[in-house]
Amino acid sequence: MARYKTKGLDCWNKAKELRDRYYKDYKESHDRGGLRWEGGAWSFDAIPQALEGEVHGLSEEPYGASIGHIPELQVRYQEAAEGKWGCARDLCSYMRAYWGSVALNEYAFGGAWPHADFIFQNQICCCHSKWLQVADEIGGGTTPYFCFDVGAGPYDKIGDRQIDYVVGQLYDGIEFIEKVTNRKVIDEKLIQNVYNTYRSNCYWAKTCELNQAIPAPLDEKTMFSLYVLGTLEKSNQAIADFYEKELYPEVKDRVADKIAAVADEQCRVLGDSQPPWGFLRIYRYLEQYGIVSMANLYTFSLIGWMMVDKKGDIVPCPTLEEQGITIKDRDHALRLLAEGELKGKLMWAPFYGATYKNDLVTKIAKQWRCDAAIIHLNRGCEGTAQHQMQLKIALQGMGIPVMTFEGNMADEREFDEGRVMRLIELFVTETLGLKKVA
Amino acid sequence: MIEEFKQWYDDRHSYAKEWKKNNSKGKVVGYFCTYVPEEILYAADCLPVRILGGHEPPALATPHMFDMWCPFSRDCLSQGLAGKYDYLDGVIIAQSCLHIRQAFGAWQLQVPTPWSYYLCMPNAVTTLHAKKFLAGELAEFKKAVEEWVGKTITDADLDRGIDIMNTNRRLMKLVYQSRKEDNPLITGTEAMTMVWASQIMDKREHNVLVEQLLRDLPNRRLDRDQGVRLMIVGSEHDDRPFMEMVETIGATFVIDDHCTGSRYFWDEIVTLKDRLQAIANRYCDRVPCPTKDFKQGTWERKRFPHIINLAKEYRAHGAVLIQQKFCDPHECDIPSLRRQLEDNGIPCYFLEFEVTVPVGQFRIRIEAFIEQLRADELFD
Amino acid sequence: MAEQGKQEYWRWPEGTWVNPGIDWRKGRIITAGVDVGSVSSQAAVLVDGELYSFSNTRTGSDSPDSARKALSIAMEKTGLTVDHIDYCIGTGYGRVNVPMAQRTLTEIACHARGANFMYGPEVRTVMDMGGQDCKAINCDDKGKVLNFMMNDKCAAGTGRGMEVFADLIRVPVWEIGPRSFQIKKEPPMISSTCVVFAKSEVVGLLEKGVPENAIMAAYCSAMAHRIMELLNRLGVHEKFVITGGIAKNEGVVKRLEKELGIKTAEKVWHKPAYKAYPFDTQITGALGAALFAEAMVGKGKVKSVRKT
Amino acid sequence: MIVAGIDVGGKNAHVVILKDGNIVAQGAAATGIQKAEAAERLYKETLHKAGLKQDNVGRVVATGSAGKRVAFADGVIADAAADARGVNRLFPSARTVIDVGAEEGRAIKVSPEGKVLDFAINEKCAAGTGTFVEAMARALEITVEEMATLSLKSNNSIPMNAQCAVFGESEVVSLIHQNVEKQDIAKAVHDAIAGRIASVARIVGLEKDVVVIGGMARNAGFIHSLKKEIGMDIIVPDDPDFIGALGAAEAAAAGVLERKVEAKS
Repeated sequence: MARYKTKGLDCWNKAKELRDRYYKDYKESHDRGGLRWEGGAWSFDAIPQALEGEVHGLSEEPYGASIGHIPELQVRYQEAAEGKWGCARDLCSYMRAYWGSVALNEYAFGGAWPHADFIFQNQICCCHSKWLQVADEIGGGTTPYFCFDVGAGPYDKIGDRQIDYVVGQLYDGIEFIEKVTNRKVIDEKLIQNVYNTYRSNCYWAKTCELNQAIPAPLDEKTMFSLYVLGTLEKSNQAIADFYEKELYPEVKDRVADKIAAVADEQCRVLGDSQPPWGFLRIYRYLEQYGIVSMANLYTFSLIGWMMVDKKGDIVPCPTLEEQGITIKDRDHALRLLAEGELKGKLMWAPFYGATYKNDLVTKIAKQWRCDAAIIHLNRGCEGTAQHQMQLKIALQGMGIPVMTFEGNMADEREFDEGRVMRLIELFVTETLGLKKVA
Repeated sequence: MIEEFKQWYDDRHSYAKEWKKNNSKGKVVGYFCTYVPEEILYAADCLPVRILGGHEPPALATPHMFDMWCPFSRDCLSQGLAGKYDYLDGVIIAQSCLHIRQAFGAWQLQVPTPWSYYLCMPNAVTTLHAKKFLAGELAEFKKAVEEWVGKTITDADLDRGIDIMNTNRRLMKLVYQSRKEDNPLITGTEAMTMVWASQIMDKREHNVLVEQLLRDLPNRRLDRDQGVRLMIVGSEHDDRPFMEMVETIGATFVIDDHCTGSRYFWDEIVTLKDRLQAIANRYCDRVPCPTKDFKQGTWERKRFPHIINLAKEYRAHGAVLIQQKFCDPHECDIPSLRRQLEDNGIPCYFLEFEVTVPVGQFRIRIEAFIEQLRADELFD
Repeated sequence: MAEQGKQEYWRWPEGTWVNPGIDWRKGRIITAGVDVGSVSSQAAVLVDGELYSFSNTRTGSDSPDSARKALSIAMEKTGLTVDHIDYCIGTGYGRVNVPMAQRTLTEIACHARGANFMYGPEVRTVMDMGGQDCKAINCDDKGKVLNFMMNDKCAAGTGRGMEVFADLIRVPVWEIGPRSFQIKKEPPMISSTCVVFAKSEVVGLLEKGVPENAIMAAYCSAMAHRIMELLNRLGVHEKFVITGGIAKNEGVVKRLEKELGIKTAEKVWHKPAYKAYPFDTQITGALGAALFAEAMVGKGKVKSVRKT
Repeated sequence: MIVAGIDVGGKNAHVVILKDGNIVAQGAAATGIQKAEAAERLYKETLHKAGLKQDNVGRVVATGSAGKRVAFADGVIADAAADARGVNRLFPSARTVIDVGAEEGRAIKVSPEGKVLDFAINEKCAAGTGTFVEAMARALEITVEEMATLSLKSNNSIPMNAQCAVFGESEVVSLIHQNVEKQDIAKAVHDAIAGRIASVARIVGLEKDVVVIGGMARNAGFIHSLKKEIGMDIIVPDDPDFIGALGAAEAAAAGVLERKVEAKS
């Protein structure tokens, strides 16, 4: 007899539909006289999406991750990047998949590679700027490239100087995309996009906060498919509505009715970094022992805007509406956009030191009431793998059992499933002393 | 002079300890990246020393940085964990690659050091915004240093710091330029040893030595044939056994682009009334590290034309492209750089470095590359 | 482990050959090339630029001995001695320890030159599968190296990998090729890139009762795939030839051809007169060295060291 | 009561029979390919030696990388768990267990009760395993045993890049060609592996007492290098490669049956 009720999410199909439409729209945009641009999950999509007329973006990380889900494509694309282009095999696995896709002139969602009209890229880790720099070079080197830097400091050091730095670049960016597209950035659109960006980020954060409940209403495996929309186009009305009006209320009800993601929840696990996408079955295995992986700095704040309140707790950032802020003009919009991202994206903090990662993740472990941690030493992404070994030490210091396994978010050639399963089995049965539930 | 460089580079720790004895008020600061503005540290009467690896398997680092991280960064951390840098009063990093940033983060937690500082060096260095932002960062850094050493840094101090650094840059560049000649009077190993030494020595002392070297150079006799003129390009590199090996099998390194080589000192500061802005401009305008090498408008890098010019000015027959294993920023650039060099008639050979170099494996590769470059001698 | 007595499945058989059509005493220039590899050593002797004899033997832990051994086998019962040789070039891993050599060249240069002589001037890409590493070489119609690449990441694609495998499944290395085709359908390739982990993967398959031939097929295609990756980085052009031990393993070669969509050149001597001579892909390096020696002496670039 | 523990690893199988907590018989054999069969043969032989029959045995617990294949076992426990129990029986004071087998090097942090608190294994690369040493021994054309004794004679240390077993070989080969003494090369190999293993051990934290088990523990040259590398004393049990089987037997005695054996696929 299971401990709790469980059921799938009602809004699941809606999420899937929005995602499918996104990739389709990008491909077809030109046929409809629309524009196409490439960027990243952290590009300020609110800006290019404010250009007049129809505009569609392609977000690099989620595209790479989608390929990671399809081993056949993944290996072929990455080998093309390594062989045809000659890049190293240990580079970001999303990036290699993306480059291979360009090199083979293949779009993972069908047809030839849809070239973009311009690139609107962000630099945060030490190579992000290179992603589309190289992709474009492979593709012929004709796409206008713009990259802005958001490496201006950790969330608790953000003041006017940091915001000025980013906003200054955003003005250049607007001038740049207007020049290369011959279209204007419409302020009404921009302002609406900023409201939406806040709604997407804040409501995802609120949804994550709900996972503090026991039983956890969501497991990571499900969350992965939900945050993705925000990595595609957080400034999009439909997507912001999805987070505010569909997902958040539904998860709230799940908490009220004690509907669990894993019916036999008896052990709450903290994760770190992206999972090996081709091997999500690991989570299914854990579920047999009543283990639910339900908290992860990455999963929360890849798009969720959170802050550390006076008590030192991690809480969701409020939307502009909640703060009673009305955007006055373009400048106001850009400043709010930069401020929200620089102060709210806590997962950037580890880039500035191990103490940040330890501080934030141990807070999460406490507030989300985690019993154990399973850290994926992710060879595929230096960014999210920052300070993972320090984190292990810190968590063990609080008495939380930790296991680590090496893998790669999107390169199955670097994931030895047999070995990893042996490790997990040992951890679950010996260190955690858990037995299979019915 | 070369001997002194070599000796002090090898014995860098005793050098720093010695310096502390003779400069009771001065502090020794370890820096993790060449974007750290040493000018300000010299202005505060500190001795900046670059933290380098020991070329030993970084066994101590594994619990803190797992195997996918760059061996150089792991080696640096390992040296710290082993207590080799126990004399440091402080450590500082300027925002650069994630690998060295992680080594720094682990260092802050695991290696007891009284003072540490993270300088938020911006990435969009080609923009005016970055120069303005960095000037602000430097002002904060200056303040932090003042509080730490307990002395205000005056403009005169800054001018002194700037002068020490600029002199060092100018002198080392002169030594490098002498290598444009046939049968250079100084080998690549020697030239780079000079740079390595400058990163761990008091520049004032180093300057005296380099001046002496410049006086001695003309009368120097190296009884060796230069063989093939090679360029060496890549990430951090202070692997003398490798350099020596290559220069004993029929080649001479005539120029390099490394942050332990020319990239470190190539650009001087153009003085301004606003000293901090002048320093900020220099670090934004310098030959960039790949982590900061992107231009608005196009995919093209700023560093590549510079490298190709060096290759031409120094008449390199070929280029050895090296990279610390797992060094993502360079891995992103190398395929492109290789194409551009080869399009300019400069054949390349690529090697991946770790803390210890498998000389046997590398020797055959370089020998074969040299044979390739002088193939004509074998065939006609 | 060097378990004495136990059959060693991983060694290629040794061999030697002397050209019955040539009397070295009538020769003007006699040159030799000695290739001391990590696993096997070869020697080739030329008389006035024509192949006189060659040997193919195993390398011992003492390379000067291996070099002497290889050359003496090549000269066995011919009356020819080191003192008769005008010039000798050493190549291969142990090239610096070839006592009778006047100079050394890398196996990269020698394989390109040797392949050019064996297969003809149309050769553009040479893939040398050595024991410890594989080298992909692009060359011109003279056999001059234009550029080359060597594996550095992982050794799974090397001859050594195949030898470890042969030892593991207790099948002589020369039987693996043919047997890898005696299968119903092509199995998925061994995924692990590490020789030792590939080993545990193979054990797993054997335990599952997967037939040996299928496992050989899986291993051969894995190796073919690794080589393909290296060749793609360099760029492969016809005429394409494979030298070294693995060239003898059609299980790998045929699968590689399939992956590349390029055929490897037939193993026949370019010189019609050589038709009857044995064609041993392992002597390419030694032969190339001997050819360089011959050219140097012939053009008077070096002095003959002949003693008698 | 009589219980048995069977450890079936990458190369060898080991059996330990306990009677009321005392070891009454033990045996080892190379498994070759057909591990399950080999293990059963060994099990029967060992019982026979001790004058026992299969139905005298109350419970059988298997472990090791192929432990699941032991069809006649009543249960299976993870190898690190077996290591921990086995060591805990012999040395309750042990806090760090280092097990270096043919294809894996692992480190375990054990509680005073013999529970696995933390563990780490050598990832990706096989450097730091028995197989690596064997490969190097072959390159040197000596046996592993000879290599062990030889390396103890050397006082020179040559840094070796123990990354890949095959490249390790080529490094050895080029050392040979540089006419480096065999004993120095042997030491270099052991130092390299000791370095790899030590860094694995440091992940779980080196706490005394440190016990080293597994086939490599018999290699005095390796143990010497490891002692130097970690700067701590090392305990090596008499039969270091039987500890896994012993631990399994202990588990059997304690009635631990975590997982049913999977039918041989």
